[in-house]
Amino acid sequence: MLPFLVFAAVLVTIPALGPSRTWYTLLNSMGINIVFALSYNMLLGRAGLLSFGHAVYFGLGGYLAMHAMNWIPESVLGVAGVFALPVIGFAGGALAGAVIGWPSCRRAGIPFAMISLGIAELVASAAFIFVSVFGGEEGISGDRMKWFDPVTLFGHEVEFTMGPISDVYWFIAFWTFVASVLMYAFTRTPLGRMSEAVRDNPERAAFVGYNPQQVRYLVFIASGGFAGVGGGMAAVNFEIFTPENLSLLPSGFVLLMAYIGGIRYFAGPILGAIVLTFMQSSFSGYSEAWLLYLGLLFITIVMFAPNGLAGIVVALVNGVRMPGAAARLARWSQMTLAALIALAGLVVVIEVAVRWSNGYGDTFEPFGIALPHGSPLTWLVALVPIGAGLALMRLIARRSDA
Amino acid sequence: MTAPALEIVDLRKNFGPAEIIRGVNLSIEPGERHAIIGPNGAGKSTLFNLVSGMFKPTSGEVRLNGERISGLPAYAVNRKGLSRSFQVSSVFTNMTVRENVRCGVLWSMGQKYAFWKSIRSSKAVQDKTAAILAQVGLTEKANLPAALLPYADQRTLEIAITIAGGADVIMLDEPTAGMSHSETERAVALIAQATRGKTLLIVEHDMGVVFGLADRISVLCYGEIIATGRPDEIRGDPKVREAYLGDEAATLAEAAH
Amino acid sequence: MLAVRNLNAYYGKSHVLQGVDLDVFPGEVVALLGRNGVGRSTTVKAIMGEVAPVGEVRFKGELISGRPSHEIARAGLGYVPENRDIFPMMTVRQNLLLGIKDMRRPGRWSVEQMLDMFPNLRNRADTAAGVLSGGEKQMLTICRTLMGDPDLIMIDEPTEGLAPKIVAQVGELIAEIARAGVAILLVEQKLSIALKIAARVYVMGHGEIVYTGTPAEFATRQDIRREWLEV
Amino acid sequence: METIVFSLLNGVTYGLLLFMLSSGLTLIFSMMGVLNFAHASFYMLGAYFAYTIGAATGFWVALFLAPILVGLLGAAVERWGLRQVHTNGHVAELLFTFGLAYLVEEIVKIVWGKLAVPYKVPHLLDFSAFTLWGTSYPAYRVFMLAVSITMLIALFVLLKKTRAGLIIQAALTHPAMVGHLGHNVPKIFMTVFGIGCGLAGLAGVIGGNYLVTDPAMAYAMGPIVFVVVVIGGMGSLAGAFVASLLIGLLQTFAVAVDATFYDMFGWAGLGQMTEVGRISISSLAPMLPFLLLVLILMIRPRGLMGDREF
Amino acid sequence: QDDTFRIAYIEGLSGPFANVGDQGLKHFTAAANKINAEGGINGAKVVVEPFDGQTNPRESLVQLQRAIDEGFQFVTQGNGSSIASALIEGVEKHNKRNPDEPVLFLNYAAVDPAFTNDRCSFWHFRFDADADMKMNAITDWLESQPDIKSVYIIGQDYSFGKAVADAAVSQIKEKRPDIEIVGNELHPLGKVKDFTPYIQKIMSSGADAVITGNWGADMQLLIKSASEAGLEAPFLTYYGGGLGAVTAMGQSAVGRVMQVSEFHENLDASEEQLEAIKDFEDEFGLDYYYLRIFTLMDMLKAAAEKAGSNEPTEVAMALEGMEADSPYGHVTMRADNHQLLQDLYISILSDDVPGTVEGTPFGFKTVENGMIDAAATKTETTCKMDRPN
Ligand SMILES: Nc1ncnc2c1ncn2[C@@H]1O[C@H](COP(=O)(O)OP(=O)(O)OP(=O)(O)O)[C@@H](O)[C@H]1O
Ligand SMILES: Nc1ncnc2c1ncn2[C@@H]1O[C@H](COP(=O)(O)OP(=O)(O)OP(=O)(O)O)[C@@H](O)[C@H]1O
Ligand SMILES: CC(C)C[C@H](N)C(=O)O
Ligand SMILES: [Mg+2]
Ligand SMILES: [Mg+2]
Repeated sequence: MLPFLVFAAVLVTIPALGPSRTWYTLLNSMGINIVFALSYNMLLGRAGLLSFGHAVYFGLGGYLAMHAMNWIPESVLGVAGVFALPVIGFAGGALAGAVIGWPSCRRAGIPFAMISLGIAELVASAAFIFVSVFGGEEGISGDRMKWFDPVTLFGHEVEFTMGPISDVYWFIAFWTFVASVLMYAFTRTPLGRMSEAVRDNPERAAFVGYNPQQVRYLVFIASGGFAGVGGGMAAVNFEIFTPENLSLLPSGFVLLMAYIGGIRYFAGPILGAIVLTFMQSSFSGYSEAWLLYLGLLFITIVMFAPNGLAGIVVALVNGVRMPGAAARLARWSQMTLAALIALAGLVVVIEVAVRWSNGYGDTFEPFGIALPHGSPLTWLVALVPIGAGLALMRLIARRSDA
Repeated sequence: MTAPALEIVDLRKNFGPAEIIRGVNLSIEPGERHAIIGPNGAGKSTLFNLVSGMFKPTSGEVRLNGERISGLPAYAVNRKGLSRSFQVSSVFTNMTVRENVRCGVLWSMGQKYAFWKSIRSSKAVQDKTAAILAQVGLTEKANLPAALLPYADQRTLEIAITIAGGADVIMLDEPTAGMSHSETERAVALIAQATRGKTLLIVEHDMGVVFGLADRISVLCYGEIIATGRPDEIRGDPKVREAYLGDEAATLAEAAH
Repeated sequence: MLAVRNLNAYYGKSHVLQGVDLDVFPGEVVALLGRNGVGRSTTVKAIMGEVAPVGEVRFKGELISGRPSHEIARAGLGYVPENRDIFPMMTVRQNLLLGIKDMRRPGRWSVEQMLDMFPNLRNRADTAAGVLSGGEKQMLTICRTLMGDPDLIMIDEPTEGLAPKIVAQVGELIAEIARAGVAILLVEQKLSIALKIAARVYVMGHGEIVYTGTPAEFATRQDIRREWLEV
Repeated sequence: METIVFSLLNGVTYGLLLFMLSSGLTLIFSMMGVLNFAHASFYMLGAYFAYTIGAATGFWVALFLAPILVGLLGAAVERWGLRQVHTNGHVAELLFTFGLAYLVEEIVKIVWGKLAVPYKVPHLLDFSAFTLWGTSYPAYRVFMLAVSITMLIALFVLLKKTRAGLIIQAALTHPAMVGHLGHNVPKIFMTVFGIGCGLAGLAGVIGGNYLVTDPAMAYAMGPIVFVVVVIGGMGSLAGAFVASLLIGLLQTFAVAVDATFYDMFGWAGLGQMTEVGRISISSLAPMLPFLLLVLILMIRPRGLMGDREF
Repeated sequence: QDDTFRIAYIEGLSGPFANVGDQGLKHFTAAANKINAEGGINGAKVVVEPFDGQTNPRESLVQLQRAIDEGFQFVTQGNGSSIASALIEGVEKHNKRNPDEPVLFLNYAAVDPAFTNDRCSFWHFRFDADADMKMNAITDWLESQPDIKSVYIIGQDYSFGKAVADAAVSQIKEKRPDIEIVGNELHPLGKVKDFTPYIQKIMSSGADAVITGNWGADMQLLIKSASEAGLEAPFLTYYGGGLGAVTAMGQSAVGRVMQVSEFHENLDASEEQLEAIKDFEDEFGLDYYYLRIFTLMDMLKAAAEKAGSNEPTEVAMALEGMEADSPYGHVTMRADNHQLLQDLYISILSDDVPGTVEGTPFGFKTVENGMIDAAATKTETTCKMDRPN
């Protein structure tokens, strides 16, 4: 309970800090991605189903909400209607889950993953064909602002039109919170628990009276529904949905979010969604090579921290709590330092190379030091730290082994 | 007369051309403890799989309390009150011991696929789980992940999950395999106590266990039951000695005296 | 031939082996006895490198601890694990073939010989090994390791879960292996078998060797039996 | 008639390219259980390497050198990357290659730029093999045909005639045990992965100039390769071959058909100007492979010629 | 911030159309450099910042939002009418909700005619001739080609491709009713890897000419397959001259591929302009292609300086009806629908011209009667615009 109270408190205090519009935009995307990633983890982390097509449910839920948004009349009630759109999204996602899950949940493991991949591509390309429903390349767009002027409610003037981004923040915060709580609660229900049992040992689950396929199917529907909530939130936030939103790319992205965050922990996907959304929207502004960095981060996590960021956090906390913390922390910080040195060198290489390759003729100038690609100094600045950092890491690792 | 708790009628199973179960007939009365012994590969586990719904029989029928269950999927058989354990421990490895047992309890307590209520909200479930844990002596280890349990405890947990659902026909496949003498003794005591008033069908290679526990014994050999009877009858049966017991019959006979 | 000195092993933090010393001489059958969970399997695993060994393991004079397990196997050390790791998707015959390390140098045992020895296996030679019964699997693993023509074979609990009659058969197989000049390190619970074929027994307790002696001597040591073996 | 003949020819050509790509993936997928998402990235690298090497030495040297280089790179990836994640299971491996795909694409962009490079069909093969009904069939496609069939045979021999295949499959589920039997599992894995990637590289060398060599080529080819492998059946090279041709033909023929849904189902009351009625068969071409994938997985989960389910 | 004039360049900078986005960005950078060298706009330094919209309407809207959040008030885009459509709507909504910080959208290539007709917006200006105008040029030329008796239309399946096809069908019907349209095909955008089957269809249809609006990879691949299969019919294109198509076509396309554009490298020009082209090509290692981007930037500067303000509304007001001289002629921004009128040229790929492209020995040259005067490109508009008062 406590973590959720903290979560709620954080959500409520954020606007008080007077975030800039950039921050609001970022936070809104984060909220959507949190819901999306959590819903994905109902499948991957809990039920052990690796899906490459989760965006289908996000997208279909979103499309339904989008259409609903366009039907809602323009009035004060329209604003309330827009606010409630994620419910429609849920219905859409769950319905899609119920239809698609029927054939795909009969099997788990790789066949399930492959079916999901096929269905994602299928739905995405079908979406391009049915223009009246999905809008073709252009997609379907709408207007969330259903009322222009402030209205008086109980004697107070309320200025909540869903137009400005700060209004949308409240909408997103509300639904993020509600959906997270519900999804958490889901893990505590008989069905939620049995989904984990089915992941671990479907055969055994059958011999305690549960039909594994049925369990998977129901979880699949629920997960689709929550993905649809995310879709509904996205419909309101972005005011557009395109067939691309159903495709493999966003499906892959949600996989990255959940996995980088850590699928073994409930909060993992939340963490992953926050970090990746941040990278996606802010980082891409700083460096053109952000996808390269994302790839590197991801590979590093897969190789060295399979429990994701949440796993790292938990290990850190445990590390502090357990005896011998001082020595362990010292070693960790040495490691981190060495890794940072190597990373710095790597960043120089990447940034210099990106600029060189782009051919706009600009040079990488960290802290005002110009590092043109032609100068040997540049490569010295880049390669020495990489070598030194790696050597140091090796040294530290070896010393702690002994 | 009431119907037998479990009745197997001319059950057959082929895997491709290989006929593994060749017409087994068996009738087990309510409350009976029945053991199945037989050489390796005789088809004991296969028979278990057929009865419990993991495989579909090629022909023949299995009846539980007079009701036909052959052909039903495993979960349906379980819901009708038949529960089994596995020869190789088959528990939910990433869950704690308590959760493992709770999973065994859930369906029988009517929780079904509920997703609108917390698993903790039902006091009955909590109590039943605690009771089972206490019964098998795993209360202290209740919060350990099952994967970290020592082997013998995993076997115990296997039994615990099997009896948790409160089924009245319990089938155990080599429950004491790999246990030491003292652990075996404890396990036998546990089985005896946990299945009191229930019907038990057990496969074992440990003759001490079999002769200590069973009311009746059937000997399965190459997919056929070659003998059924009280322990002393089986011990004396020359066919059984030839097919299965070998020298051990002599040892057993000695021990019995 | 096999010399283990001060062998230690850990699972995470738990110190499971605490300085095991043991020797197997060429052609000798040695039994490693002990209660459940004292670390017998771990000893064998540490020798094979499946569990990281700390200490010294020499085979034919060469230091093998720390080497990858395929190299250890190629040095002539065979291992039959307790969990019967057969390859379930492959046929019995393919399983046996996989035991051969080098097709150009066939060993003392051939596939046909193995199948002759166990008619059960011959019947199922071309079915997937995954569906074998527990006992059949056990035989298959032993045979498979023999195909690699080891000079020393370590067998972990070969009779577990076997019907009494087959237990006897396996006992005979082991004896036959021994007769062929292969040294054996046998991890067993069933004293009857172990004492019948072993030339020497080690008793293990809590990660250490607590007793060594010949079966005959051992038979007289009721104290050891009671304290460390519960019999 | 001419449409049929040419659709056949073109379908076969495209199918063979698909086969070249997917044979390596089949190898890796069936032997190591790794769903190599970066497979198409190695294909891309093959094309780029061939472009760069070819510029210096000519196409024929590149034809040999580029796949070898890609193969070595693949082996290195296995040695220092995949091997580390292997213990964490297949999902981790798959995710590793997933990340790798990102990485390769970005690195290619930096090294070769974001635009397509002018990687061309070698002069020697740049003529028309024959002309039918005024349409010419490029000699290069005949060459592609020859290479892929050679590849099929070579692979088949490699797999069926060596024990390596067996060992690898065993190592897939029980790596420790295979090690205990005296087989050097890591080395075998590395080799397999290297060969698989090398094959993808070869496909790149050959396909890069048949299609276009640009940083997007990997993403464009990625999913379809999985379709081939799954439809063909796990571990079945012959299956991959059949599936490649099937998909190649299916897509080409679909495009060639001029009918719309109305033409086909008009008798059932489908209106000509309704949205469904106006859908043309050719517009369905891109989704056909995936439709097939889903159907196959549902009806015959082991694929066309697979000997086992996943 | 007051001393910079910031323009957000929202294009696909990754993915299948990244190359096109990259080229545009280089042109904008060059144009900005040029203006900055001359003192900027109203003294403010021009900064063009790239935002990767991934050639996807939604992602582009996300980038638009980001740009707006970062204080950008000028946005430019062109690659894809589907995206422009989303941006127009996004900008409209934003300006309605935030009348104090309006945003202006400068479109340099998205040529769906709707944007300057039914869907026109005060906040949108287009610097490229729309699909109808370009088709007019093509069909006018067709009128002088009695040998062409049948055409095949092939395009990308989205609003622009459909607009091209519609324009072709209606205009041909009007100007050359005798021409038979033997095929009218749309293929998925950016997904086809091998166009051979489509080419096959074209060949068996026996068309005398092919009309296509394809661009990016879709253009390269289409043309490449055509030359491999030995398709002899001429290609009447919108984008045959740029974006990598020539590299893909090679010798076989000479004398067959035509394009309609406001620029090609063999137009007559002043020494100064030729010098500028050379400088650009040396600096960026890229062909000078988007004359209209330079026009856009020059007009933007002129408008801002005329308005004496860098505020979007005032710049927009000043842009309306503005006339200017590009290095190749006189251009006018229509006030009624915000469509730029500029001279258009129909040119054909040739191997004996001084100006070559993409490092090949080929270049375009204007065909006979291939020049269409700016005024002649003007079309009727249905635009009814809401102007801020
Ligand atoms: N799915 C299957 N396909 C083919 N043969 C099978 C299958 N399952 C079991 N068998 C075969 O049926 C026979 C009986 O196997 P089962 O596991 O029932 O033996 P068991 O009596 O339990 O032996 P153990 O005591 O060794 O466990 C074995 O020979 C086995 O190989
Ligand atoms: N993977 C593991 N992780 C943690 N602890 C383990 C692991 N494997 C074994 N252990 C523990 O190490 C101890 C020794 O185990 P080992 O398997 O060597 O015993 P054993 O003597 O062979 O017993 P058994 O008769 O059960 O085979 C046991 O207490 C066991 O619980
Ligand atoms: C970049 C351009 C070729 C875009 C195209 N003209 C369109 O309107 O979509
Ligand atoms: Mg059995
Ligand atoms: Mg053991």
